Amino acid sequence: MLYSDKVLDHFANPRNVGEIEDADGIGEVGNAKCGDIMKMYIKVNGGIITDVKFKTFGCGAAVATSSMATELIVGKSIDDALKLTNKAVVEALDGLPPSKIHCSVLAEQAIKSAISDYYQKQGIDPVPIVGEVGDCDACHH
Amino acid sequence: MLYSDKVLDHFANPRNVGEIEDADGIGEVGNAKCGDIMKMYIKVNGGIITDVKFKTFGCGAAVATSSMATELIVGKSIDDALKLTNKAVVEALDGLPPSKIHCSVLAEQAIKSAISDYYQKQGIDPVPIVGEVGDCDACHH
Amino acid sequence: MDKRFVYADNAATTKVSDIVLNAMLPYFSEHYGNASSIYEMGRNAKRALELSREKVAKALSCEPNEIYFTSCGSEADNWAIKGVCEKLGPKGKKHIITSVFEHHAVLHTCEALERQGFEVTYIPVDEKGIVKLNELKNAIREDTATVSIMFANNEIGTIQPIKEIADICKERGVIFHTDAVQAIGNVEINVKELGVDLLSLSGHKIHAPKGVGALYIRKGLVLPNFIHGGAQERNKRGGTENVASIVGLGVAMEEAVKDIPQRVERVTRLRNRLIDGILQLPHTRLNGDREKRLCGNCNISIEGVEGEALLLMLDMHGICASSGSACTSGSLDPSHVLLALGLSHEVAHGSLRLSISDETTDEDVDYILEVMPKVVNRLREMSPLWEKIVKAENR
Amino acid sequence: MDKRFVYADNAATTKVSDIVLNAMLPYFSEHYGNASSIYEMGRNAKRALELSREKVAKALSCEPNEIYFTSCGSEADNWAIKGVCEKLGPKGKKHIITSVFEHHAVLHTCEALERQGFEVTYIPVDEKGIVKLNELKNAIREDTATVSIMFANNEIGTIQPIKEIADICKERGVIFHTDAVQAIGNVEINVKELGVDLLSLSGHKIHAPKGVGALYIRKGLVLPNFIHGGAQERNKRGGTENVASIVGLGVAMEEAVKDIPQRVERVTRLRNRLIDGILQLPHTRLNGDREKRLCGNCNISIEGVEGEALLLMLDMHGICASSGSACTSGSLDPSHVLLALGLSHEVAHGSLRLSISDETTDEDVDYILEVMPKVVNRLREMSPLWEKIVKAENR
Ligand SMILES: Cc1ncc(COP(=O)(O)O)c(C=O)c1O
Ligand SMILES: Cc1ncc(COP(=O)(O)O)c(C=O)c1O
Repeated sequence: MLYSDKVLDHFANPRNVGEIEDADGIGEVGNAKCGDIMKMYIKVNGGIITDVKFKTFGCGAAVATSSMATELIVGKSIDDALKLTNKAVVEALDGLPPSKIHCSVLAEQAIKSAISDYYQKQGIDPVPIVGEVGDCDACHH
Repeated sequence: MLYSDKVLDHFANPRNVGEIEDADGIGEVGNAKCGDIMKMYIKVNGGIITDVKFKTFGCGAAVATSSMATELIVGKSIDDALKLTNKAVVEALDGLPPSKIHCSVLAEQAIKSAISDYYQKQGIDPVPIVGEVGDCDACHH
Repeated sequence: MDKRFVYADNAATTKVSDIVLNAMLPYFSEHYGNASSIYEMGRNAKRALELSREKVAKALSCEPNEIYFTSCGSEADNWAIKGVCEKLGPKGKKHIITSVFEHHAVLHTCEALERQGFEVTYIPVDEKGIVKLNELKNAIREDTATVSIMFANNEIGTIQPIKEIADICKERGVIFHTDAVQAIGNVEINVKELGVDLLSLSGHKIHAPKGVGALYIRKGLVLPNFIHGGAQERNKRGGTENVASIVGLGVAMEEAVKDIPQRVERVTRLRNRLIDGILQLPHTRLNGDREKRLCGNCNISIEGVEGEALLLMLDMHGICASSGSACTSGSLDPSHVLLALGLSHEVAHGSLRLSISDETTDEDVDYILEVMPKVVNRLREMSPLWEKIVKAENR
Repeated sequence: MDKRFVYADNAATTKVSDIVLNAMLPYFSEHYGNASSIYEMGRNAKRALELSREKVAKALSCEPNEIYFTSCGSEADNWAIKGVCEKLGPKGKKHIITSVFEHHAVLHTCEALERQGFEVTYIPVDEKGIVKLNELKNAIREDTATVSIMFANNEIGTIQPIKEIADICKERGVIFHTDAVQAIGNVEINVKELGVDLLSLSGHKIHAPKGVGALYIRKGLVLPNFIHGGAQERNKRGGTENVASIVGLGVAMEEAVKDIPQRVERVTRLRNRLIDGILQLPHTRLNGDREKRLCGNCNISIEGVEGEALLLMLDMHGICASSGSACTSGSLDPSHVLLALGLSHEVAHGSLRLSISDETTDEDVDYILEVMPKVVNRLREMSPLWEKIVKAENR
């Protein structure tokens, strides 16, 4: 199981770790049984994600994908953030071992979950926009 | 499959190889299928084996047991020669690998066969004295 | 804090020791003869092989012709269990007993046999990681072909009551196999006194190279072959003999059983420092019985932290450790061993195995104990699970 | 005549070459990490392993994920044949085709399967030692699970028409396994062009160490596991990876397929000198086709002489040779390969295999040709069988 240097770097120096006290949206996906939990906080201003923070309980790939995902969406519009696929996260990390692809799915879902929460807090039904945010589809527990 | 130094010595420098032109008894045992043929020539004088020679087609153990057997009976009485067991030959050689024990049986039989032949030439029925000389009992071909 | 290199994963594999490597080296390019060949170079190889067999036999207090060399511990496990089943299955004995926390070489072999119509009972272990003897007794049936219980567990290091198990098996006329891969060199093993029928071992856990092992088969017990082929290993295991590695295994076994009490005492002291030091961290627990345990094994669950992330971070500090067994890395599932102890999935996901050896020093332990709190705290700070644990506590 | 040392038993095993040994050495005591471990030392071992897989794959013109490392050629043979039978047997395919002169790793595996209810057809070979294709064609049935025919024979060195056999098998939808242990490095092998489904190889015949081999499993063909255990080899073969030996195998494969035409030409010339020289002796015959033959193989029957005695005497002159295969030494039976050619027992008992390699020199050949007549004459002088042959001739 070999991680790319990019993954190892994002694991060793994760970007945007932490919480946002007055977050506009908070998403949490995964569960401990599956071995990965990701919690994502976003700050939104005028449709733009101005700040992101995460906390992750999970393997090296989980931490690195969380970190990379936050980097990829900060400063972006919500619409662009919703378009972020797990594939893009994996590519940005120079790949992941096959058994770790599910972590990148989780990162994508964490963003969606945070955006859902943001819409909900705004009183907007997120489902037509974000869709159902599956919880840990990738692993079969 | 490890041979003792004694076996290797008797193989490299076999004693009493050859034929006796005017032998008093000649015995041949074994067959090519089994992989070993021993031919033994004896000279008898006053019930004493005064000379022995052998020819052997066979493995190292076959050559060494033939050689050792001739050494053990030369100068002995026929009765003593008949008492020579394959075990004694094996012991004199400091042992043989298990798969090679049958060679020593063949040497014992070669002596018996030569003595049988001697008695026959003397007009004496060898069977009551020597018994039936089985041909290559040891190997099951 | 200087970065050091500390190898604390000796249960996964060990360094080949100098004495072993030096014994092996001549057999690669000098005495490279085939041990089945008749010429001198072959005979010398054969002699080296048989000397090694004597050494292994001596280390187990059995006879050399009860030792069969294999390519690894896994092959020995496969051979033992499949062998007994192939022999006794046709006689109607189609039941196997093993424990829930065996190595995968045993578990997956049993599962393969299940697919072939055998029935397997998996005996549970108590919360300390010791096989429940009562359950074993109750599980034995008329049609039980074999019981396979490991000597010492590879993850939590717990040592099983092998003599008692062997006695139970003998009383009930059941063939008993034990996987002693982790126990060799840590426990005195006399197969005759213990009364085991089959015992597996592996070289690379005791400073011999990877890719060599042995199976002890009690005299009188005839198993069908597993790897069919040439007349090697007294017609029982085909394949040109791996002379160099077998020579290495012989030397390693000799070394491993030398001074066991002294080594165990020395390593236990270091190991206890390690355990006590790490247990200073809040929300940690030692897995497995503290006393009935391999001297080098420290297996601790650290709540709120995921195992792989912990290992990666330790690695960045030069510390080699593992979580669960090496063979299952790449698997997403938490250790079946820890689950067998009753741990929850999330706790099982956050456990750490440090396995030290006689080469480990006090300085190594100091260093691990220095690094651990930093690494754990760092991971906990970014862990949503830890957040919950702390919140629940402050409530 | 000075006593020299001439190793002429390369078909039994080879010396580990310097380049191979040097590649292996770091993995014993320096980079000794378990290749399944997550830390850097483990990742490096893993990388070395995968690089080796790429080398082996390249040498066979297949993809790395079609290569599975094993502990030897015999294990690869066992896995291939038992694997296919375990897979297809339950589907009613209970027939195996092999040849009469396979290596025992194949023959004894087939016999073991016979005991489990499989039927085996043993295809004969012609007097030149080439499998009879017509007999093969006729033997294939609806319920044939697999055909296993060796690439080149280990005793007489004859090279089989593998492409034709693969074509026949493909046409009839039968899985084709070939034991290429002796062929590697002597013949260009492109598994895709040949169309074989399974191919076994072994390290120690090509200057890698003993105790490592590989099985090529064509992509799309899923075999059940043979050694169950950890997740190694993409879950297909348990056992901690033998990194050092696998690294050695990779380098050896790379070397073996380099410059095959040149090597074959050079070795063939030496080998032909050997054959022609020995055939000068009366009552000798070359066994096996002279052209379709491994470049290093010289197998000659010498009437009136018993093989083992000949070998011992050659050994006393420093020449390492064999009669039949090394694996059956200790057996009293003459070579099944030579009997398959139609040789009588006594002639089969008196045959000699000299197998040279690229390290053999003209001086080595000179020396063998100098020693042979003396040794043969000496043994013939003491042979009652030779006496008979001479007498019959003079009659
Ligand atoms: C043709 C052939 N197949 C299989 C084998 C077995 O290989 P190994 O000794 O690596 O098991 C050998 C040599 O021993 C061989 O020559
Ligand atoms: C308890 C136990 N059994 C079996 C094995 C397998 O041994 P090997 O890797 O030599 O196949 C191991 C280690 O890998 C082990 O710890």
